[in-house]
Amino acid sequence: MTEHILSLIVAAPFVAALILLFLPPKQLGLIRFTAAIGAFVSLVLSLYVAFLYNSQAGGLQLAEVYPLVPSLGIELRLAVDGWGVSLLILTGVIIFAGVLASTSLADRAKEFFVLLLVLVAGVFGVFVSQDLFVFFLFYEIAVLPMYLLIGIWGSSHKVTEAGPLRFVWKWFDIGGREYAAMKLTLMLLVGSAFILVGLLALYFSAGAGTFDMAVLAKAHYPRSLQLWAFVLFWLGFGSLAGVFPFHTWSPDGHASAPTAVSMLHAGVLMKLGAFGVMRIGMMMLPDGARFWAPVVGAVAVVNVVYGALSALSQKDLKYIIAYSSVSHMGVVMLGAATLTQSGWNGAIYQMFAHGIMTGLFFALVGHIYERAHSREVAKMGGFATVMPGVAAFFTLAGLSSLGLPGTAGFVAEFLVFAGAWQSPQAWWSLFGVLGAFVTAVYVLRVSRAVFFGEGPSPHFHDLRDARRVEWAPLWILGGTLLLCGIWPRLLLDFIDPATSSYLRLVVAVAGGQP
Amino acid sequence: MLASPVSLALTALLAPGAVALLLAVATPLRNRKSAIVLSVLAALSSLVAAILLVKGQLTPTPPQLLTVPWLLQGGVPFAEIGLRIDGISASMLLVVTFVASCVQIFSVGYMHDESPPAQGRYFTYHSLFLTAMNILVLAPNLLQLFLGWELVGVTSYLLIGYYYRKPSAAKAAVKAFWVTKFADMGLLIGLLVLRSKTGSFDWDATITPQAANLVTLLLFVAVMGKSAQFPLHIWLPDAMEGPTPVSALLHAATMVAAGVFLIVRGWPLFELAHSTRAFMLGLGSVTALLAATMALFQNDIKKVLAYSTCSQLGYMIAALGAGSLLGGFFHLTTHAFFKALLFLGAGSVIHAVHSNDLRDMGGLARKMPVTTLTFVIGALSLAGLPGLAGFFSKDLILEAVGEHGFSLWLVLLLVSAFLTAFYMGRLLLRVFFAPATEKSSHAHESGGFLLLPLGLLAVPALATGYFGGMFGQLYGTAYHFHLGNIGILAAGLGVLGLLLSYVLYRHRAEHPALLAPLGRLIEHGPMDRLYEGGFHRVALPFAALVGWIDRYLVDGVMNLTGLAFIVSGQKIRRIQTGIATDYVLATVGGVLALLLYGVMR
Amino acid sequence: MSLEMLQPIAVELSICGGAIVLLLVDMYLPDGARKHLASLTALLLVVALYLSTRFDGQGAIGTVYFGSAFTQLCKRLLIVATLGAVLGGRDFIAKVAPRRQGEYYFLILMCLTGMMLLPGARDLILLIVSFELMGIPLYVLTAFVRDEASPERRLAATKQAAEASLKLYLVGAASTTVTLFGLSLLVGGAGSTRLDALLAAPATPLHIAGLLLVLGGMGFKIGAVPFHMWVPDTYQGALTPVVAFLSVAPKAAGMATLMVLSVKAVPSSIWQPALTVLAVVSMTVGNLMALPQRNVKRLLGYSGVAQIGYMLLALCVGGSYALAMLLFYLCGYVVTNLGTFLVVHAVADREGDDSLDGLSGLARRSPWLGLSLLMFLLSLAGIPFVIGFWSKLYLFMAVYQAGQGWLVVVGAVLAVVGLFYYLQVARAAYMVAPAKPQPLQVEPWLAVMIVVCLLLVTGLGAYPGPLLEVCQQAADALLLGR
Amino acid sequence: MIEQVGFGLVAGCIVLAALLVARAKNAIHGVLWLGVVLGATAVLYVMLRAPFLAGIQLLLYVGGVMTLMILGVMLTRHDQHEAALERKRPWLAGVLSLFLLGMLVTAIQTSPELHASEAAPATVKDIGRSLLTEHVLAFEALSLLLLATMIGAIVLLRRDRPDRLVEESR
Amino acid sequence: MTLGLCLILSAALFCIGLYGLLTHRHAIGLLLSLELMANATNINLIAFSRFRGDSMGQVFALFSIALTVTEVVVGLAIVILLHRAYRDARVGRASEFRH
Repeated sequence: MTEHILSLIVAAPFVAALILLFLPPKQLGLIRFTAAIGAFVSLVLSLYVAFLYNSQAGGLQLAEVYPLVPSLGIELRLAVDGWGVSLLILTGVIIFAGVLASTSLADRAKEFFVLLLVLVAGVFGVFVSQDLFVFFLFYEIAVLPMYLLIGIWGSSHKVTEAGPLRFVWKWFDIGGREYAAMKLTLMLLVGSAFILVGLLALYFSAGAGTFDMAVLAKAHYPRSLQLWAFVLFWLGFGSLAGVFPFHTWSPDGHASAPTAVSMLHAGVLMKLGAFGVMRIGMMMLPDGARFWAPVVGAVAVVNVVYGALSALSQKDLKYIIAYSSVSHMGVVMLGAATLTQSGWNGAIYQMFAHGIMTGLFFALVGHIYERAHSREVAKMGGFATVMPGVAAFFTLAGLSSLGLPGTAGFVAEFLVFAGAWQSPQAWWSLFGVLGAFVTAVYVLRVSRAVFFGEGPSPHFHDLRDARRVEWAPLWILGGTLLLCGIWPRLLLDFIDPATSSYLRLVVAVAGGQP
Repeated sequence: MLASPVSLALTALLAPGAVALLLAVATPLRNRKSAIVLSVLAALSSLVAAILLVKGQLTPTPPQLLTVPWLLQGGVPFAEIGLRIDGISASMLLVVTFVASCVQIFSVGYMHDESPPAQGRYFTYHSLFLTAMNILVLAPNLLQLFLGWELVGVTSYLLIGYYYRKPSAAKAAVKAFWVTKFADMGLLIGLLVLRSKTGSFDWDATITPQAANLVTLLLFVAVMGKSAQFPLHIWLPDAMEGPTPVSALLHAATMVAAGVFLIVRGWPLFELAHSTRAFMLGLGSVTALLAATMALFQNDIKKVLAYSTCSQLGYMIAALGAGSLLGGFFHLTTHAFFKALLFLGAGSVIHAVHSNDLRDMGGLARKMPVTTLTFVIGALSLAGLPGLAGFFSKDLILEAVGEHGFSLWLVLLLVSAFLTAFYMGRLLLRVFFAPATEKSSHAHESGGFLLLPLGLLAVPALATGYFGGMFGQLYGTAYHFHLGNIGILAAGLGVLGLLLSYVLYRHRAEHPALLAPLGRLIEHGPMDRLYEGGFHRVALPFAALVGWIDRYLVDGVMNLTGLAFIVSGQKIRRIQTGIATDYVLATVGGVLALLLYGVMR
Repeated sequence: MSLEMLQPIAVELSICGGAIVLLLVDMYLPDGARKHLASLTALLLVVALYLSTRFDGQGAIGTVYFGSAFTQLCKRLLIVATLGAVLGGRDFIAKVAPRRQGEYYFLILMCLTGMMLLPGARDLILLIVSFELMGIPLYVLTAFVRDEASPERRLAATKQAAEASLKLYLVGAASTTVTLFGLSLLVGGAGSTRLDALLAAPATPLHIAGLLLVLGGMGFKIGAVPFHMWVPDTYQGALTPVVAFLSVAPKAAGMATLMVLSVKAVPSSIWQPALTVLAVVSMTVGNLMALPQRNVKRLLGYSGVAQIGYMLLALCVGGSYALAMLLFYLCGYVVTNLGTFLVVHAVADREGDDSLDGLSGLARRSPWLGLSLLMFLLSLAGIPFVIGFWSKLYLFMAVYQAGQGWLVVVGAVLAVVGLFYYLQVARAAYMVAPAKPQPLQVEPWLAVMIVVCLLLVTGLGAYPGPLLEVCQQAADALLLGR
Repeated sequence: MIEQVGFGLVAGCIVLAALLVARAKNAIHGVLWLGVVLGATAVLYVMLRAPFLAGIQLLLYVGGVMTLMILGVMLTRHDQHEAALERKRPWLAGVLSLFLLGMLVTAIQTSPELHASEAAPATVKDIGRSLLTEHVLAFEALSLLLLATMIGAIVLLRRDRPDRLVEESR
Repeated sequence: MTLGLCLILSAALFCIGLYGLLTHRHAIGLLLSLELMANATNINLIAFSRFRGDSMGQVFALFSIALTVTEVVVGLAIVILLHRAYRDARVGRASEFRH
């Protein structure tokens, strides 16, 4: 089992999905139980990978290779590095929490969990693939089920028709869940189209006849190719990472998506994008990365501040959280753009931290929405009286989001800002810090508006605190958030060696930073 | 010694930490009296550990360090956390744990009427606060200090918002967090600068004076927020929305003093940074005066004390700015005791009267003798009456400021000293000696849980001044008391202030006509209005604009792109007329185009 | 001419022989037993498929025919496509044209014979006759009128069929005439009807004009823009099983012929730029025009136009690798499109509604059908783990390798546009509440064929290697053989 | 000389009659003028030393196709006075046709001219041999095509249920 | 009489047929125009046969004639079907499917 652990971890959710496919759709309890078991197995396996991985030795471990399309040199080449380990754990935690948070879902539950688990299989696949092509394959698998997940189980909301481009409103059902699903899918797949072209560019330019990422990373690409191909990867993967201005799918998508999907999408999927930019774009194309880093960083800074300000202006609870994701993914991209050890450590750490944090957020918002049947912040107030537990976890997530020490968010942001300060563009970190402050403003504002004040208006008669199994995701996510905030080396011990070896590929002068 | 300093420090840190964690996780424990017992026990054990630590530090020992790598960078530690035990941390720990213990005991009585879960929450927050404060105090470097700094900020937020149903409390909590968080940006950036200049987060690394100026200036921005210096003081009066013991602990004795403690800890840096210190001196003096002025016009007993806290913090900052480490820190210590005492006394009064308003009080001296006695001790100590703790520390500060000759700042501070006595006199008169009102007539002396801490705190408020030598030893600076001209002047001003207040407010509540316009101005709250205006008129509209741009322009362009495809599809499909001959025409057209291409090539 | 010489066309012979037997059997069958004709046809096709493995099909017949791995692949593909259409439409045809089943299957087999001769034809006369043998039955098949009980409905059915076939016929006949005219110029210039003679002939203006006229005619066969105009209308009007057949087999045959011509008869410099333009225009126009469609068959028609554009992309690149990828794409397209149309057939013809609304709630009414449709749509859009992904990917690889990176960008972006309308169909099936709640019944053979397509689409999607090898061999055979 | 004049006459006849076909308002007239074109073409074949083809032309076209066409016209008579359903585009059609003609003539002019071969004209025997040897496959396919055409035409026009004629539904 | 002249004649015939194809509304007229165009093909083939002095052109012409005939037969059948449906053989009537 140990030598096949990685294929096992990819296969586990997939197998669970297959089993689900053959269950009778009426047996909700059985379906939920099976899905939860599948997710739990994934979580356990991801932790087991972390256990097996020797963080002292670093590098790629637990490798498996199976030929897939020999004529093109495509292999199912699985191995995991320190980055992968942390992100596997993230995925495991989020999916388990996500499935537990969806236990109240009853409509077409079987299909829901099947799609969810397929998606997770894709995510796992991305994090363990060492074959560029298979990486892309899994990437696509992770992106696509989203269309149905949002389109079928999502929710719609009203959007005011305004702005100079309001004539567009006639054509789209803006605010509708199907609109959101379609927009998300199309924007992400335009990104994939870019990625595909970049991928082919690498494959043919390297001329090694293989998609093995280690080989491709060692190949020398002409500078001109590096420059344009990097842009392809940046924008391609970046569209999933919510890079400005290709982030606009994110608010609509996350706001419309059902709870578990928002958790998974904002929590894990957006990370695939940033992971791709770093793992493929930057590592394969160091010249391109160095050339474009100032632009990438500047755009990331825009993301951070712009996303936070946009969040401040929102009136819909889910939109606020969604925009916060845009802002926080900006931090990830900022870390990546620094091309420094702590910047990259921070980027990966922020992926983890933001994943957990936003997962917690969406789980809570989902609970609130389910009980309040509204997402309008202005109508809420005093919810803490009836749902103190939710309020507490919301505060925790909010604190992590604004980078409070003791939560994972701080470690991540601190590393990123430190990295930015070491990079040639030190001013980035000023804006990063400013973004964190604006985050504090909107997070506390919304938490005050929702939870503080005299008890909720009688309009909300259905409110109650979390119950029984509903607590589980909150505790898991909240606990992880604190644990990784208090003792960051739980993850950093994995991340740091990987970063060192990867950074050496990108920055010619090793140890060029203090 | 029974225990090593490290294990003592760990005990001080982990006892409340473990309790906080336990109470946070175990709801059943939290919702019962067990929360109170655990929390108080933890605070007491911290206190014991702190006492033992201080005892150990009285004999000169090198600082004890215990650090572990916390963040990594390329396999080497990037940041460390741990413990640093020296005189400064030990004495601060003592102050913190002592006041915290007193306040927690006081709270047992004060919060008695709250529901058990609410009490559990309250004591959980307290344990959390104590943990955070201990993290801060025992920090071996500025990074960990920052960690604790932020954590106490959060507990402050939580505790101010303890009565979250009250909109004003909720607002105050958020406001406090925003203002301090805004200031903390300076600290965070300062840390980054420090790290890039020295390669570590330690405060005693070698650094150029220029860099030191930059770093300390950034750090001082955070201090301004946390220690409520003008113009970032606005959150502190609002923070009085929290339960009174909280005000005593966080917003008077310990947390707000963390700013001063930061400067004390970072003294090696600040010592080099002359520009920063000059700024500190000025700002501290100005704050001291302004806050004292404002305190005069408050009708809320807690707000008077809050402004007084601001003012006294200004003293400490000014002292440090003037270069007197001992003055700043000593005043911090004495202030912690007497201000906590004052707040708890105020709490006792409020508990009895069920009102914060001075106008509802009066004549309590006879009804609440113990409270009155202790409160008067605190007030006089604050007013700088010779012989009491406040007198010694304040004298130290004024001496330090006056050391370089007569300056504007010295005048400001002296005026503040006068005003301090003046408003404290007013307070005492209104609360205890004025004629009883309807509300205060039913008041009666508080119970043992409330009085015991008052008594405990009254002792150091009285006597700390005589232990200056001990503190000097702990900080590594010599302390010799000598009464200079300035000290006499200050004492005289204090007495004068008390007398004047007696004259002015003995028989009436209103301010004299001369002061009335100033009072109206202060009631108006010009600073608050400025900030709120800035937030509501500038920041929010700007955010709304950004949000609008995102939704309707950026996203609009994305939608427009999609629309362009659909519309072009709609347009192109018109060529499919449905008439077969048109199809033939298209085919022929295609062939002709191909032929035309053939001719062209 | 000995019998061994006929070995390369043994499969064709068996099929046309079988067709004639079928016609004879039909004469003596009672009305009620006619639906077994479909089974007979299917049996015949299976036998032919078996024969294609027994005979290696390699070798030449004089100068006019050359069998190779390439023709083998094409033939098998065509047989499979036909088999799917025949079995999938079996019950429907038996219902709507009970007394014309004999002719129906005969014509399909004739069409198949013509198509199967095409990839091996190395002589223009054989080529054009085979084209007509393919085309004439299609005109008739699209004109099949449903039997309807009420006169009004029968009239409506007649109108539909007449319009569908008229449009196919007029454009087709015009194209054939143009092709013939072009061929006359070519033949005159080269002095021979052999393909290799065309390649060797001097490139006089007349010769070039002839080649381009032929390209125009070929454009009709595959339905490339602007020769595609018949496609949506005919798809919409004709019976769905016929469309299922029409949308895959003739296009595959046409594409195979185009490959043969471009490799064996035309200097690449003449067609290549024109093909590039045709490819881009087809992709763009096909995808864009499909966007606003509400009728599924029509939508799929435009989608087919776009798919052809992708294939032309590979054709204009040329070379062994690109041709192999083109063949792979073709295989994927045939299986996927057939499956799609069969699902549409199963739903639309049962409900009498071939608009998107007819599909609404399909996933609830029949989860398996919904899943199949989804998979086919994803395959058409080029999404991983279904064959269409590999198709597009390989094709793009080939195009990229030939240095046409910009074509890949255009193609990939347009593929996303394509995804928009494919997802519209998926949306109807998955997100819209069903108009009728009751489960959908599917005839057994139709279900079997859909499942076969589904298995092929997903199976080859999961493990495309072997098919890729076969395609590569076929492409090499085409390039290296005669 | 005579050859030239003959060609000129025949060519003029063909073009003129073809124009009348193309511009015919009445389908019957069109068919008849088409007959003239086909007949004149047969004459041209003879002049081009292809008498066999001329015969075939007369048999198949004039004999077969013309008859079919007339039949078709008879079967599809309709009210002549109905309003036009679609735009005619004589100008566009003319321009396109002339454009095509221009391109073709340019191509013809710029291609190398072939001089009349003095070889003996192909005989029926040559044609027959070619049909049955080299092109036998195509020939067989053609026979299948004719069969399919026949079956197709029948199945298209056969009425399965004579009792329910379309006409009756009106 | 040269090959060029014959080809030009055939080109002219083809273009006239094309003109007819584009202008006729009646289905029969379209078929007639197609016949003209097909005839142009045959003239080409026979002319080439004459000037090249081989039989190949004639053989092709034979096939071409046969193909044309089959097309016409099926075409007429479709036209009659059209007429049955619409009582009108003008192709513009059948325009239910569009856009």
